[in-house]
Parts: sequence; structure tokens; C-alpha cells
Amino acid sequence: MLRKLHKYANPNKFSLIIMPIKNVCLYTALPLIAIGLIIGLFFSPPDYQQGETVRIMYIHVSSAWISLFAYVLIFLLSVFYLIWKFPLFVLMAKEIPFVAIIFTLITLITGSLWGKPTWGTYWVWDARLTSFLILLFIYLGLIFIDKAFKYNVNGDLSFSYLSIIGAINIPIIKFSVDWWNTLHQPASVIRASGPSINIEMLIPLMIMSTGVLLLFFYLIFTNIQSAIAEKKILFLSSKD
Amino acid sequence: MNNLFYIILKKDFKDNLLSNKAWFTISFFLLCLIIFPLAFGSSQYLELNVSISAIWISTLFANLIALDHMYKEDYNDGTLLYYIVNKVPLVIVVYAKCLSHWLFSGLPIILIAPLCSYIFSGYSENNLNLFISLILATPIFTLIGSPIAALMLGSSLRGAALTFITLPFYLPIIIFGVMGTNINNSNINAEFYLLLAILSIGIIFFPMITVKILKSIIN
Amino acid sequence: MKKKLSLTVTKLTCKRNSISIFNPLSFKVSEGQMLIIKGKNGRGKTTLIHCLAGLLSYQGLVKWKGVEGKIGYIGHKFGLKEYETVYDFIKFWKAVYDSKVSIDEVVEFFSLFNVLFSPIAFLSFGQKKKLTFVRLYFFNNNVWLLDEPFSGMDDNNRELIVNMIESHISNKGMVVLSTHEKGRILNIKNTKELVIE
Amino acid sequence: MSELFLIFEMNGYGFFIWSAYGVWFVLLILLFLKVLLRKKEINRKLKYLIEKNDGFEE
Repeated sequence: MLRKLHKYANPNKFSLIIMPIKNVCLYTALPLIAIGLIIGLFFSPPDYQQGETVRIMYIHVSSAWISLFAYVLIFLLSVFYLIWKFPLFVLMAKEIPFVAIIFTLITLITGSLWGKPTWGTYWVWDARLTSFLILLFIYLGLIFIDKAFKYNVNGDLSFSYLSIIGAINIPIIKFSVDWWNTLHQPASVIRASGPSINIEMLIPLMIMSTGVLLLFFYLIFTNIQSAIAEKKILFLSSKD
Repeated sequence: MNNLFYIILKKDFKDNLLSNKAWFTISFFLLCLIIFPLAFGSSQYLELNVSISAIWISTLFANLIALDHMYKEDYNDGTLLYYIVNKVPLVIVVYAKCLSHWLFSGLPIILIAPLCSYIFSGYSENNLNLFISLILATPIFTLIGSPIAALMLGSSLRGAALTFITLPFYLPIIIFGVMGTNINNSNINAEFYLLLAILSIGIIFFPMITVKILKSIIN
Repeated sequence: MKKKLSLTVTKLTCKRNSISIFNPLSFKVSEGQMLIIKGKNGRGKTTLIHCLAGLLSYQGLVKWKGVEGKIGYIGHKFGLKEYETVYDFIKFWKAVYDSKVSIDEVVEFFSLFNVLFSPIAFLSFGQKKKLTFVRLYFFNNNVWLLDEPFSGMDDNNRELIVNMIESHISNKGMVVLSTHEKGRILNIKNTKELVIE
Repeated sequence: MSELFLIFEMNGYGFFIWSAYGVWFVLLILLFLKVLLRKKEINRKLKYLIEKNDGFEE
């Protein structure tokens, strides 16, 4: 089993394998996002409480999911790297923070634009908002540690250990709205008793989320290919 | 086993005293505190909220500053290498280091903070809360800092990067700590239980991960 | 019954940044023998010793047999604190090893009377290097890995260390030693040489 | 014309909704450009190096 995995863990081969997957991701993501945008902006009904502003949800919630999912991905890849020591895992994990930080920024900005009409302020220091801000700083820290160890052998290890330590923040974010009574509304889609959201809003949200997720994968895969090529450049230029 | 812990703790304690870094943290804490009345420009008492935040902010920064030389000297002069080759259990070393670090960067602050709060605000009813929440929070600062200090050992820009990377991990602790100090908070036990939960998980988890990091990063 | 002490290395390589540092090495050292690793700077002598000490991950096989307790090791870094006194240093490592050897004996063997209560910062390079051997003296480990033990030492100290190594080998110990010096550096029987290209 | 305006006004919440979507779009485009430019740059370097090493393979 491990030996089979090892065959695909060869960076050059991996780079070739993800080539078609990457393109499929891009060409499904773009139409899905377009459909999601059109339904979400013009055809979905307004909320009975929040009115038209609920349309911000389609981009806000989808990017929030992506930013959390990205961290889980980094965490898993780091754990795999520490167990099996394939450098490919950490190479993949290192490419995620930069993409994820943009999605976290989108989440925070759209969230505050959603908060102004519904709560009356752009920003409150409540549990979920603060913990999401901390997530942003943890991503920044991960990028920073990658840069600080650029030509050091221990960089990979430091990166993966830091991402494992930072994973403590993820459950805090996920459950912050359930544990504390805060301004932010509790989870309404992913919860034990099934979604509490109107089906007409759920459909565009799901389409949008799938589209953005595929786009995220496209960006990650492209970055991974670049990183593999970068390694190759380093190898070639240090050869003689 | 107990004996070894005691020996290493004693040596670390001595190192701290001899290398003059022992008084650094508490002096930094006091200096940082003095800034607040000056910056608020008031010749009278500070407001209670302000004095509490001043104490928490100073604690945070004093701990951040002290973190840098937790493992630095032992790494640079090779003592850690000798510990590992000679199979001295690193768990004991890490626990001893955390304890001695806390004795110099946590304990003095805990003892001195209620007094500072009284001097600054002229108000002493929240002192017990401040005392308890500091007792719970400062060991967590040390414990969270220890793996991060260990994994920045090989990096060239250690000091600045360490401060930047550690700060986000300290933020939840300071949130709960300030909430626990607030005397108007009716549900104050909840924060203490939460800090206690983090402390009791952290006291196992963080030293373990520090040992792993030190072992893999040493060469 | 005690196992006979031996070290067998087969096809050992060590990779850093996916470039192997030395060509695959195979050798065998047994009880009462000394291995001298020779080579120029940057050929991986230190890396080889770190691999043998288990500090680095490597490809190939390193098989120790009959090692008693811990491995004695001397590296480039001394593990000395500048502000510590020599006496404190000796006392600390005696306590860590839980050794039966008395401090007086160590002081006499290494002739440290004059510097016993001075901070280590006042010591010369050679004296500091000599002090690192105190760790070997305390613990009765039968394997020694010495990385460039003679660099920066004067003749007296050198003789002291050579005597130490000789008596260790005649006590059925094993020594692996690396050096960049050319020619025969020690007059000890049972010496093997390994040259890293 | 007024109907179109109504759609864009969104019951008076138009500013928030459209600026949120605008921020989303601009940030995603910037990210996309950054990723693609990096890839292009690296491929250019790699091509140059491979040519210099006369058709290096694996």
C-alpha cells in the first residue's frame, strides 16, 4: 500500500497527474459560479427577516467554509507528512495558506458589509468574528514561517508542527456560535438535525459553494505545479 | 526520575539567575505598565477597565519577550544535543524548562498584578478575580509558547518572527482572562472553567509536541 | 551473559535536500577497536557521526550490538555555559549521569585545580574542549563517538585524551573518531581507517 | 430603465450587496492573476534552464 503510494508521491509524476484534474476543476467551476451568481442575485427570494441583504450569504458563507476547509486540509497534509515523511505532502500544504488567506479576507469583508444593515455596525468583537480574525493571523503566521525558513532544512517540520498547533482554533470557530450567545446567527446548514434553511436559498448556496470549492482546488493545484517546478529549478541551478 | 527533574530545574533556575535574564521579564512588565498612565495623560487614577487591560497587555508582552530565550542558549551551545545523544529524557527537560520559565515570567506578575491594579485604579474588589485568572492564564502562555519557541530555533529571524507567530495563539487566552477579571460579569465561573480546561489539556499536549519538535529539529 | 560489542554499517547514505552527502558506506567495527574517519572538510564526517548517534535519518543499515546504556559523544558544540563555573558544570553532569565517580578524581585526572571555581568564559578553547571530556569520564559507556577531538588542543591535553582513549579501548570499548589531519595521528593498536572521498 | 434601477437598488440595500460582490470579485481576480503570473514566470525560468542543460530529463 505504502509502496504504491510512493510511486505517485514522485513530484514530477504528480504534476502530470493533476494536470487534467486541474482543468476539469476550472471548467466546471466557472459555469457553476456563474449559475450560482445569477440565481443568487436575481431569482432567489429575499429573507423574511433580513430582506435583500441575505444575498450576501451566497459569497460570505461559501468563502467561510472554504477558509475553514483549507485549514483542515493543511492540518491533514501536515499530519500525513509527519507520519510518512513524503516531502510532497508538505509541499502541497505550503501552497494552501496564501490562497486561503484571500478567502478569509473575503469572508471578513463581506461579513462586515452584511453586518452593517442587519446589526447596525460593521464590526463587533464577538466570539465568531474574533476567532475568524485569529484564523487570518494564523494563516499569516504560516506564510511567515514558510518565508523565514526558506533555505533551511527544518522549514518543513516547523511548518507542519505550527499548523498542528494552530488547529486548536478550528473547533473554537466552528462551535463559537453555539457555545456563546453572540450576535452572529448559529449554524443553519451544517448541523446535526438537518439544515434549517429555505430550500430555495439552499440550492444557490450549494451551487456557489461547489463552484468556489472547485475554483479553490484549481488555484491550489496550479500553485502546487509551480512549486514543483520551483524545486526543479533549484535542483537544476545547484547541479554544477 | 524525580531526581533528574529536580537537578535540571535547579540548573535552569541557576542559569536564569546567572545570565541576568531573570529580572528582565518583570522589569519589562513594570516598564510596560508605566506607559499606560503616561499615554492616557491623566494625573489621577485610571479607570478600572483601563488598568485591567493595561495589566493584561503588559503580561502578554512580557511573556512574548521572555519566550525568545527559552531554548535558545541550550540550542546554540549544544547542551540540547548532549541531552539527546545521552538519552536524557527530553520530557523532563521540557517540563523543567517550562516550570523555571513560569517561575520567572509568570509568578512575579501574578504576585505583583493585584497591587498594581490597586495603585492604578484605587479599586480592589476585583483583585481576587485578577489573581485567579492570572494564575490560570500565565502557565498557558508559557505552555503555548514553548513549542513555538522550539520550532523557531533554526530560523535566522527568530525574535521578530516568534513574536508575530505566537501572538494569535495568545489572543483567546487574553479574551477569556479579561472576561474573567471583569467584576460585572455574572457568569464568571464559566471563564475560569474554560481556562482550567485549556490548561489541563495543554499541560499534556504542548510539552509532548515540544519534545517531538526538539528531537526532529536538533540537527 | 554479555553480548559482544560491535557496529555493523551497510550501505549507509544520508540525504539532505534530496542530495546524498556521501557515497554508500559499509564497514564493521568490533570490540576493542578504533575507527578513524578521515576526509577533507565538507565531505560529511560530522554527518556520518550524527547518523551513527541516531541524530539524523538515513538510508541503509546501522546495527549496534551490546551497547551499554548511553553513547558517549563529543561534538563541535561544547554544551558549556559561559557564566557557569567549572565546578558547577562537573557537579551537574555527575548528577545527571548519577555517577559513582567522585568530583575530586575528575579534577585530579583533568588537572583542573586552578580553574575549578572560575567561570567557563575565562577558559581557553583547549581547556573548554578538555572539559567536554568530563562527560565521557563520568559515564561508563562503552561506545565513544568523537568528532574532531584534537582540534585546538595543546600537546599536554592531547596526550591526556590519547591516554584516555587508549585505556578505554583496552577496556573492551569502541571508539569512532573523525579527523581532518593527515597521516598517522595516534599510535594505538587495532586501528581501522575509513577515508571519505 | 427604472426596473433595472430597482434591481440594482435592492430595496435600499444595494450599496452593501454590490460592494460585497465587488470585493469578492476583485479579490478573486487578483488571486487568479497572482497564481497564473507565478506559473508563467516559473515556466519561463524552467524552459531557460532546461535549454541550458541541453534537454535535461528527470
